[in-house]
Amino acid sequence: MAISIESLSVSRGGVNLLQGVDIELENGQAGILRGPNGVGKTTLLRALAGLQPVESGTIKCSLEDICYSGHADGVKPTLTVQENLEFWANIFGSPSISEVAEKFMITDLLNSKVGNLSAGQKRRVGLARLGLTGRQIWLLDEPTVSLDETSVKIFGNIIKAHLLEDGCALIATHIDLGLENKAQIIDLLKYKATSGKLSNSNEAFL
Amino acid sequence: MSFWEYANPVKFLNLSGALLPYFSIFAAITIIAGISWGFFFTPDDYKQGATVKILYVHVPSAFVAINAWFMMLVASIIWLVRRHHVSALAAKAAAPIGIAMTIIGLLTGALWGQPMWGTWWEWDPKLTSFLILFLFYLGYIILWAAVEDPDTAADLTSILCIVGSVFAVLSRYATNFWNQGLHQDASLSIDKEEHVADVFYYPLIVVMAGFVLLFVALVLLNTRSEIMKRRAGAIMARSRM
Amino acid sequence: MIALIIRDLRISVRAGGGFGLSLAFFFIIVIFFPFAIGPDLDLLSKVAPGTLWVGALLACLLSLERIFALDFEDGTLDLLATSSLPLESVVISKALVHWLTTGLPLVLLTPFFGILLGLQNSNIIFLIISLIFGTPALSIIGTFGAALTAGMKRGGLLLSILVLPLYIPTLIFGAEAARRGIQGFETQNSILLLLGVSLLSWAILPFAAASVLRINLR
Amino acid sequence: MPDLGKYAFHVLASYGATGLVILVVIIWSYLKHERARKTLLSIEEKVNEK
Repeated sequence: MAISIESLSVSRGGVNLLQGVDIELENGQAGILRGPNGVGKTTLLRALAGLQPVESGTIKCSLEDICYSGHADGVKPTLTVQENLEFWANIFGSPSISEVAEKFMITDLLNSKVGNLSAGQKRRVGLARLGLTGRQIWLLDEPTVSLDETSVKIFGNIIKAHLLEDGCALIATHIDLGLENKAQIIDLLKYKATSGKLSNSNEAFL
Repeated sequence: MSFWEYANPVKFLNLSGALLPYFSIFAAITIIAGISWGFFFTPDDYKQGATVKILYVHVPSAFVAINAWFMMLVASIIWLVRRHHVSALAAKAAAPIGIAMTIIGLLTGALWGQPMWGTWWEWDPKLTSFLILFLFYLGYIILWAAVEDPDTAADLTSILCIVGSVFAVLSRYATNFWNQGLHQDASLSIDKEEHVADVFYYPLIVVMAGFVLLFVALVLLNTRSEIMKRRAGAIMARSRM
Repeated sequence: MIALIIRDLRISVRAGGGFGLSLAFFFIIVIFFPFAIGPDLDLLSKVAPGTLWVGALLACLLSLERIFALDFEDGTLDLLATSSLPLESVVISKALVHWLTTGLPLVLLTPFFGILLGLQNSNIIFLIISLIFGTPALSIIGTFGAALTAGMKRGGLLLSILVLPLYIPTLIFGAEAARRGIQGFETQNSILLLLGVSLLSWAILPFAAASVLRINLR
Repeated sequence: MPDLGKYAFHVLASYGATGLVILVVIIWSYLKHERARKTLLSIEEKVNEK
């Protein structure tokens, strides 16, 4: 089991958003988080990444296998693509940039400054970091924002390849990435916390 | 029954509501008694004349100013370790009182210094460290006000309080080193009460006890306000959903 | 960790990186003092250690906000926090880069500024020594302050109010060491105490700053 | 009233300043407490009505 979440409850802004979340993902499987804005997709992903404390429940998956990618890309506009990727490669101790650049179709961008790239190209550079980490479990928060149709398709293929290599991904997205039977759709609406439930910290005052 | 039971905000509200009148009354009685004793029934100092009477407001306020910070430090650590909301809010509640006592200490220090040293302000290590203490209180209070989420604010201010304590102690030694007590005068010294003659000492102790009671009463009052604000916020958040 | 240091150094020397800004600020402060006090070199040389120390401190303060603000905005801090690099190391790297881009150049330029304020060559050495030992403390304390205010809008002024009281021991011991040296007294005690403050700051503040960052990230 | 001699101003000003600051803190705390109490009561009432 790559990820196993049991009756997890998370809060944001003093209000309980999700409760009783049960998610199980095998290696080679992807989970697609669905649900309207504000249901708690980002909060859930951040909690899994260990950036945010959970209220209750258990998460079984090692933090060392997790690679989180949020709304922001974490790339520096004044550095070149190569320099940005080199930095993340060094942090995660993985050597080969060129291979990853090939996969994410940014080889010909390597020497340009990130500040001169379009939003979509920038996003691709940000996502290329995923390949550099060499980690098993990808937690992706709206990865396809500002990607065009072809880029989405490419990205879908990258995720497929990752799943074939026994990787695992939990993705918050509204777009069909073409993962077909490998994807497990998780509708977060059914875990929406009952109305009137506050965070533990607020409940203490009632 | 454990002491920590009163870390529950609602229980604390009930308990503090019952205790507050007693603390307030005892504080008032003790302070009035001590001040009257000191002001009317003690002789003038042979060296300092009538100014020695400033002792009865200067020393207790300075004592509370320092120990309020110490109480905040303890409360901050309890919050970080045990996550009791009352503890964090008590630390928040104590800060304005601490800064008020620091201001009193500085004002009375200047008023005492003028006739004794011939100047309103002297960069004496003790007065200087009170000025520094004032800055630490200021930073702490402003940080509380600047952070929106109450738990985040409590966490950040608690860590600032701990780090600040280390640097406040360092500053204390630094000021000592920097201006090696040109005006060390035993009766001016806060931590050397034993040098104060008994006739001044006993009323002083009474006033100090009164100031401590006053501090406790005010902390209880302010903590109650903070808890009620949080409770109101929680109820609002619940009804809005 | 080295990768982070190299990247930050690179960013700081690129266009818009802010390298040199605090140096320029330091320079302006130093030449403004004679304008305010008068051109009497004797008087200036008396206030020179204090002026240079306060100038260095303010120049340091000016560049603190940048330490975490940019990385916080573009998500780099989130990604670093979920990487295998502990946040404590991130803090140490950031403080080191801040010192390399602010503290060290200040120290190197001090001889020049000392001459402007009428210090004798033999006296400038005391200033340099005190700044070498003192500026690392300014950087790590400032990094802690920057971590406290990371993610806050309009955090700049708040940062100054939080950090300046923490700078007091460093300033007192540092300026004291320089002043004593110039007046020909023994400086050993104040230098050792200054070094002590620096070491203590570097020993405890990375942990405090990292936990504060974690709180601000959630 | 004891004779304070030439120090009358300093002594009385000290007591006055202390009293003033403490009074301000007490009044401020009390008003804050009353405000918090009233807001809480009105909110509790509103919620109970629903």
